[in-house]
Amino acid sequence: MPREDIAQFTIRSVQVLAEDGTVDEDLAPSLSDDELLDCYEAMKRARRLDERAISLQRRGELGTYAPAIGQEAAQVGSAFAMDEDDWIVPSFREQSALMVRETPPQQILEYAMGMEEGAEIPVDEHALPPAIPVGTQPLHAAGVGWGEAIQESPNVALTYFGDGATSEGDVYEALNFAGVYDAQTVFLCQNNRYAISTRLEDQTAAETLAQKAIAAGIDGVRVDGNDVLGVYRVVSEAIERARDGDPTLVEALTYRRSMHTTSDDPSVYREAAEEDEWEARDPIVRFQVYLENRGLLDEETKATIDERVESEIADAIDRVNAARDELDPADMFRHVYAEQPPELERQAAAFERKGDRDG
Amino acid sequence: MPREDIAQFTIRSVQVLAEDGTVDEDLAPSLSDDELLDCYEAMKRARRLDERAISLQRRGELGTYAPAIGQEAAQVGSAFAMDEDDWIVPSFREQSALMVRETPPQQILEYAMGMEEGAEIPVDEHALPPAIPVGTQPLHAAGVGWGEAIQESPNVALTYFGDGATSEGDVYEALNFAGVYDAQTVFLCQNNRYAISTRLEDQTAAETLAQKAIAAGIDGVRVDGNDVLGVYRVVSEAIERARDGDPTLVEALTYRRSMHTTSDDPSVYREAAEEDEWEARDPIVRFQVYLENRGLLDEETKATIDERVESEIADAIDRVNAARDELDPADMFRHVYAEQPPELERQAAAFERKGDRDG
Amino acid sequence: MADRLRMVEAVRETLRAELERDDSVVVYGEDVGRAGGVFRATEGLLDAYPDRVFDSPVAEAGIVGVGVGLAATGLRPVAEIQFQSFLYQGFHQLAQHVARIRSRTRGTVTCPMTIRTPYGGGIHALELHSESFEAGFAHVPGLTVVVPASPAETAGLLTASVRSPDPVVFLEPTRLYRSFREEVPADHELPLGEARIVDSGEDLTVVAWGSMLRETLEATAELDADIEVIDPRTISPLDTETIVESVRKTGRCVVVHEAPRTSGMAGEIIARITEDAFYYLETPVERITGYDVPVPLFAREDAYLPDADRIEAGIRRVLDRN
Amino acid sequence: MADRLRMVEAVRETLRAELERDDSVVVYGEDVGRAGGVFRATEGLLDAYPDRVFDSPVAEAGIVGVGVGLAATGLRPVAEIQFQSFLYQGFHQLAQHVARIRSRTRGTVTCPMTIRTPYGGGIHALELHSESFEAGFAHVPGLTVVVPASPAETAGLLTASVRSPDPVVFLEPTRLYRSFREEVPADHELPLGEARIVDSGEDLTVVAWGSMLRETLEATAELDADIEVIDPRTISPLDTETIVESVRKTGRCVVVHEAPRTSGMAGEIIARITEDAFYYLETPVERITGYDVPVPLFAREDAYLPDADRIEAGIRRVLDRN
Ligand SMILES: Cc1ncc(C[n+]2csc(CCOP(=O)(O)OP(=O)(O)O)c2C)c(N)n1
Ligand SMILES: Cc1ncc(C[n+]2csc(CCOP(=O)(O)OP(=O)(O)O)c2C)c(N)n1
Ligand SMILES: [Mg+2]
Ligand SMILES: [Mg+2]
Repeated sequence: MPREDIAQFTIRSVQVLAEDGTVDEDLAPSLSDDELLDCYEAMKRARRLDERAISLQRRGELGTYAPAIGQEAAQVGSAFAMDEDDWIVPSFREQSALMVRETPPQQILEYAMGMEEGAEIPVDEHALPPAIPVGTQPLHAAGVGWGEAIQESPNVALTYFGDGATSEGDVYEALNFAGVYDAQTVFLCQNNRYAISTRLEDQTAAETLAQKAIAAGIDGVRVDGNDVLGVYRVVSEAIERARDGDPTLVEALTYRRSMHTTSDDPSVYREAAEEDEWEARDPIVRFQVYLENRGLLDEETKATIDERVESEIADAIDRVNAARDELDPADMFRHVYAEQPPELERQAAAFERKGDRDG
Repeated sequence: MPREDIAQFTIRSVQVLAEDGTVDEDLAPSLSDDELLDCYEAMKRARRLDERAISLQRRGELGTYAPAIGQEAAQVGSAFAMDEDDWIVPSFREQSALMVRETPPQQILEYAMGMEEGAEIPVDEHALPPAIPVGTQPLHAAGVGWGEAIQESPNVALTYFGDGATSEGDVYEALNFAGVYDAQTVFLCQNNRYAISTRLEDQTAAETLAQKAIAAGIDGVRVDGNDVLGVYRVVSEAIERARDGDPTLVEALTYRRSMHTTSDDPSVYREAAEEDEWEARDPIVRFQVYLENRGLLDEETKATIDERVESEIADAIDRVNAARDELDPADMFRHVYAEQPPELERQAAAFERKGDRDG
Repeated sequence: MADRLRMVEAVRETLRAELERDDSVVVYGEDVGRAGGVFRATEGLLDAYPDRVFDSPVAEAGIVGVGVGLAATGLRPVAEIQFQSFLYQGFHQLAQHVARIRSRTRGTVTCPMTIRTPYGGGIHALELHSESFEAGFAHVPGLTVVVPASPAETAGLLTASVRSPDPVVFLEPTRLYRSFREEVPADHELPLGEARIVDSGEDLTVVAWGSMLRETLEATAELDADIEVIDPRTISPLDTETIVESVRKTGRCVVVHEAPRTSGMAGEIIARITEDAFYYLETPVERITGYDVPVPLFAREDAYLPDADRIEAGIRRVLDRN
Repeated sequence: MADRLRMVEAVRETLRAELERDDSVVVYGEDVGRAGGVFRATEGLLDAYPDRVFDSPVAEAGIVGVGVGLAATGLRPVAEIQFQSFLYQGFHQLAQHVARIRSRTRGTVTCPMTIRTPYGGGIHALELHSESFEAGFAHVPGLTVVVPASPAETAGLLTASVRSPDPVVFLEPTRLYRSFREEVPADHELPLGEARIVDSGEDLTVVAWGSMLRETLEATAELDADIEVIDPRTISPLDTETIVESVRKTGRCVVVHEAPRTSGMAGEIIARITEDAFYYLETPVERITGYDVPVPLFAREDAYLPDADRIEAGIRRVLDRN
């Protein structure tokens, strides 16, 4: 042998809907007009919820909130690619995807108001709650995808995480477990170029994040994350492969246009010029041009959608405010164990009596 | 773009000394005759220490011991490639490499007899003690290599770990940190095909372990780990690159010919036929044939080396037995903090008084 | 079952029975499959249940983390961590997810996972193969922490753990794995959260678990006093009542553990006794524990571990004080 | 310095001073560089010391683990973990290596590393941003665990931590980061391992640290009793003597912490008081603590955290008992 090339790998990137709103017809997914409009509406809803949430937070009515403005194509496109029984395993920025999966905006706001109610999973809904620790949930998704494989179910798990998360050992372990166990899992990395203030070049020397799949011996692919049709297509393909036990890491290249969370000020670490550049590449604008060009979206339809979204969110805000007022703090004792152990019972009683005897 | 290949990677494998003892002259490292013989002697010494250690353990004179029989080329070849001030960051199976770095066999036996004395690092010796938890020490090596870079020193760190270790998130984090910080580190993975009983295909879906480097954006290369000249060459090159801040993951493909540790019985999980196959590929035999063919090794030289090795080890055993008899158990209190805190002082005093008052 | 088994065999037969009883049980961990575990605690299970027993990659965060997902799909994960110290590699998954997914989701997602792991010292193993961190695990709300002390107890408590709707950290004292045999009834399930009164007595209470229970019994056998020995079995949630009642009766207490002294479980037990039995105490509670040093390598390990002598001396001191 | 600083500013100015004083100090962690830290605790340091301040990848095991290597080369790593709960991701590196490399090598390799991390609740942060696990860290021999309670204390203790030959886990109560200003002397170094008597008194001893100290002082201000308030400052190794002497004098004691009750540091402190001051106690020591539940999301967080009212009520109970 002396010197021999023994393995070769290629990372491919996909774009279906170009920045100018034109589409590659060969690659365009076959979505009906209604589906395309649903997709558009979901992106608008997500954007609007984020905007409202930011202003509620500014008025002190909400806690820390992580908007996904600019990432709607990556989230909505991928969530649309899932079947109803597929699992969503989100991080803390996935409101756009969660709403496609029919998490009501009320729950998202509840969570942002610091209420566990916002992380309740309805019976039969295949979802896990948002994971706050970066990079932990891909392992859960590997477990779900493995569990479904063990049970010979067709369901797959789709998990979301960021560019920063790829530095966590857990994410690598998740990819590796998925590879070993033929887990029915799709790993969607939204590379929005920042982990809070940290730029990609301080995160890894890897030129793409998709190539992290190679370490685990699974497929890796990049897609333009601001191209909702491209994301839909690539994730759909990945989901189909996952149903057969072949996991994929999809890197969706996008940009977080607003702050990391409402506690963050991006002007500290990035230039306005960069933000402007990405404003021009906004995923909603691009998709809108495409829909307009196809004659699917006129001013009236747009207005109807905007109004519907606006009133849904307004309703949600009313409902969550009401829910907050009825919050029972003693609830914190109720779900620690299936059955309350005596010591915890004692503590709960002490809490109710207040001051009689401490916890 | 629609679909575009954006990144390409190749994993190369190197062999200098073929199984039949012939050498690729283009790739052969320029080692003097004395160096070649030193290398041979180091391999013999390592083999013999392992054999003696196993039989001492069988007689109850040693604790759990992890022999590296079959892996001498990987360890000795790489350790020979280091400069005196380079750092060795070993796991628990690196006695062959450690002895090249002049850890006396006595210390190795002390460690195997459960004495902390075996993990003492002499002043100015650039080494860390053996890491028992799998996959933890590559991070230390990344830190050493980064620290040397910060201080603009030419020293590099060479760390050893196994195929199983590559599944640990820590190893991936180490590669990634090294890539980001241009750490002066070489990561040497001895792929001996087993992590205790676990075969490579249950460890990862990756076809090579060298490709795990791609995830971190650093170089990855495979070498025949039973070819001491190949290992020397590949690791030398990696070390030179590391001096310039380019870390490398080297996968040395080898085979653990004996048990995982003296607590392990490999016949439970692998076939004798497989072991026989690898006996034929033994790294010492191959190197011996080469040296004989080059006229460097005759029966007399072999006998001299064997005798020297034998008596060194016998001496070491005598010394360690003496050291064991003088062991002060109260020593366990002395090195927990630089200065003993009062509570620990009290516990140490209680220990000495025995029974007067407990810790 | 109903055989005379060693502890490690009780583990194995319990897992076998639970795999048989419940299709949703899956067993996985490093080397648990083809090799049957480094202590042979899972020997034969892969052959018997090839679709539900798995060798895992060497990745403890992974082993713990995938359990959350397996459980979400309706499976009942029973994972082995090869030695307790290596559960530290997955401590974040344990504390951030396994322990709290129930409370995070108001009971709508749960993680009925059992994590078995060899625990404690006394077998002259390698570095970091002899630790006991039960106090740290007990400080994480939502976890159940169990330490069995005999083969039958192991079967009973492990059965309950596998069946528990909550996550259990099941710490198996390696030193007891093969140390003695005991009759183990079939389909034996013991309640979690209930201490066992191993010996009844009036003069003094000793609280001890795992291999320290055996040392304690050796010590009390030497003593000419009427000693009550309590094995909490479940370290968390702790059965305060049994301990407190005993101390109210005896007025004297010694708590034993092999974990380092500072911030160990003895502190918690002493606090509970202080809260609920202070006025019954005739003399301060003593604790006999490991020292505040890393467990030394095995040549010095015996000096670290509390043994029957130290326990006996401690009991004598507490008995002699008035 | 010698300015009136907030706690977060005291952190920053201390780090600046240590970077200036000692070329071997390196500061790194997630977002500590260009952004100056999510709490701005490292603002301006990258500009001032561009070769010794680094943004890290999001990888806490890595952040802790590389510290062992940095230290081996003679550097003095000062790492930030963005929130205390995320130190769990690196707990194995902390317990298996950082804490014990000195004892493993009989003092020939050491790890003088400081790990700073925001700690505790009360700022209405996200899930897992409000935990306090000091008891778990204190259970690991070899670590020094510090919790400061004011800007000047922060400067003094952080200076000592950075200069310490041993690894320090430095837990910064986020709730106090910006809550008040205090005169901070220049080059202020306070001893580690020594408690501070914050208020002297004869009637009762309260032991409290971090933001619970402030709640305690609010509570004692309401009380018409002569209360001694002790801030241990160093949680481990704990200054037993100061606490025990105080309790011997007052005969009554309340221990306060916001961590969950079970297996928290109050247990350890009560055990030490039991050992060394039992016969001086007029009434059992009480503890006022967080409940044994995961810290809830912030809408319920105030119900979880001990506050001045609960502490005051607890002190009253202990004072009123006889
Ligand atoms: C384990 C862990 N470490 C650190 C943090 C603090 N933190 C929250 S978000 C974040 C950056 C995540 O970046 P990325 O993965 O790119 O996701 P993005 O925020 O861009 O969506 C960090 C460091 C955390 N939540 N969990
Ligand atoms: C963190 C951790 N997990 C598990 C173990 C138990 N263990 C010791 S060696 C080993 C296998 C290591 O395999 P590999 O990395 O291939 O190294 P090799 O033993 O083949 O040299 C395991 C699982 C350990 N020591 N540390
Ligand atoms: Mg990001
Ligand atoms: Mg191996």
